[in-house]
Amino acid sequence: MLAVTRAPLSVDALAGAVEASVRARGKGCGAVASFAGLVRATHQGRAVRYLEYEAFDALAVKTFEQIRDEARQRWPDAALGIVHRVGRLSIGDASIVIIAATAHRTEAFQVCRYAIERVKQIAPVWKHEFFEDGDAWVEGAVADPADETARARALAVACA
Amino acid sequence: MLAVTRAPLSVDALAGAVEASVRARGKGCGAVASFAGLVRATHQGRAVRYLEYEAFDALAVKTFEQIRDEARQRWPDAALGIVHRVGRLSIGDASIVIIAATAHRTEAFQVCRYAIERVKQIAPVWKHEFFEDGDAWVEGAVADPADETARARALAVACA
Amino acid sequence: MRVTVRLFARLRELAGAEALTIDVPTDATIADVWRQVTDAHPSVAPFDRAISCAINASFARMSQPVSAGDEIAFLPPVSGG
Amino acid sequence: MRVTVRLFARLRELAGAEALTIDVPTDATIADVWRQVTDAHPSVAPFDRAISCAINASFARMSQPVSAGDEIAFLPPVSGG
Repeated sequence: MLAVTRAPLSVDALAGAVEASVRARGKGCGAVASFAGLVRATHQGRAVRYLEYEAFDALAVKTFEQIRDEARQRWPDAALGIVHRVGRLSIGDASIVIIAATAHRTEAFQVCRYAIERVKQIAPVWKHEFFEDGDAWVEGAVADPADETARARALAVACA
Repeated sequence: MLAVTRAPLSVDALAGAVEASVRARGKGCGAVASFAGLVRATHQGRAVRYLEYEAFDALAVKTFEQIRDEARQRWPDAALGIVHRVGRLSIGDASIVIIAATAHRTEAFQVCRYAIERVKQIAPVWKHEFFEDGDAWVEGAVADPADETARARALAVACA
Repeated sequence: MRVTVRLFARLRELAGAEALTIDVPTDATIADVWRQVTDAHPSVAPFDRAISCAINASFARMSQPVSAGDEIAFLPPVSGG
Repeated sequence: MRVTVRLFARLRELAGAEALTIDVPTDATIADVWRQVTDAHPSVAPFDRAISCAINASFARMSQPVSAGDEIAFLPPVSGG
């Protein structure tokens, strides 16, 4: 449920796994929120041909575990799944799927939003865009999992 | 994409249809948020055996269309899918799936949240719970699609 | 004139019918139709202040006039999602 | 002592290698390892202030000491999601 994969992503498959994990703990959930990030056809006005995602797989999974643990501190009964795809992706492919399962919907949306914000802040994953006339690595946040300011920002966005 | 069905729901299937509709308009989307409501095993402390959902199908679909139109007023580029299941549902089954596809993630979460709030306010759908020792219809909001106060409340929750 | 009435969920169960055919005066409103329904099925009267209504599968106000052949639906408070 | 360095994304491309084996003093920190990498591959030096690092697949601080056989990873700013 916290993984890096080269295979196409499925919300249903990950949601099924997350829901099964909730049942295995003897709990139930009434609300499942998901987020999928899709490859867009343009970036800053340039036509994208395809993307490649690269990850430091072992560290990325640990990062997802940290994000899950952070979420549980705030939302103790939440179950979270995060799968990031790597390798070559076409326009419209999902690069990431996040599932948050909770008793009620407000928390499901919050946990899901929190997780994607944190992934973007700290997961060791890189996007490489290929255009008709060149390519570019996208470089966003300097990953610092111990940065409490960044974490507070993600919480604020999630619980706005 | 706006429907009432007796068949099991799939996030992937509905998301695929919503994304295809976006492409058909010559647009793209980078963010897809979904919400699924699942049948819970207990309601106010009583063990639920199963549920039945009933809908006024034709009016429910019109209501979903209204919700989509309302969403487009606020988020012009958003694409929305809403499918509600009716008939007998077991614990863990999804009763509703909502998909919101937008360029960026903030709006995807907002549109998705707005839609589920509005469904709960105005969609002509009824939940009938069956317990070990009886049954009960759940009765929530008095549906009034023209009530601007309710609509403003849904917007406020979505854009909190 | 004759109109069709559709009842849903607990209204349907209380009235023991999902559809009724009733005769109403030509100047009748949906509220008049509802009164005839509650007269014939007093068990649904407690919904008086919590009812929504639709005419020919479009939401409507209780003050709206009805026409011959219309399908009037009465909806108890909803619980979808 | 000998440590392994892993480079990712644009760092990897600029250095032309995804892994390096380098010898460092026994009291070396991750910052010392990074200096050796930038000395050998000046093209990655501009990342000086925007680098994250990990040791044996756990995030670390640049001030952390390294041990023989450690795997030190340098990460440019991330762009997952």
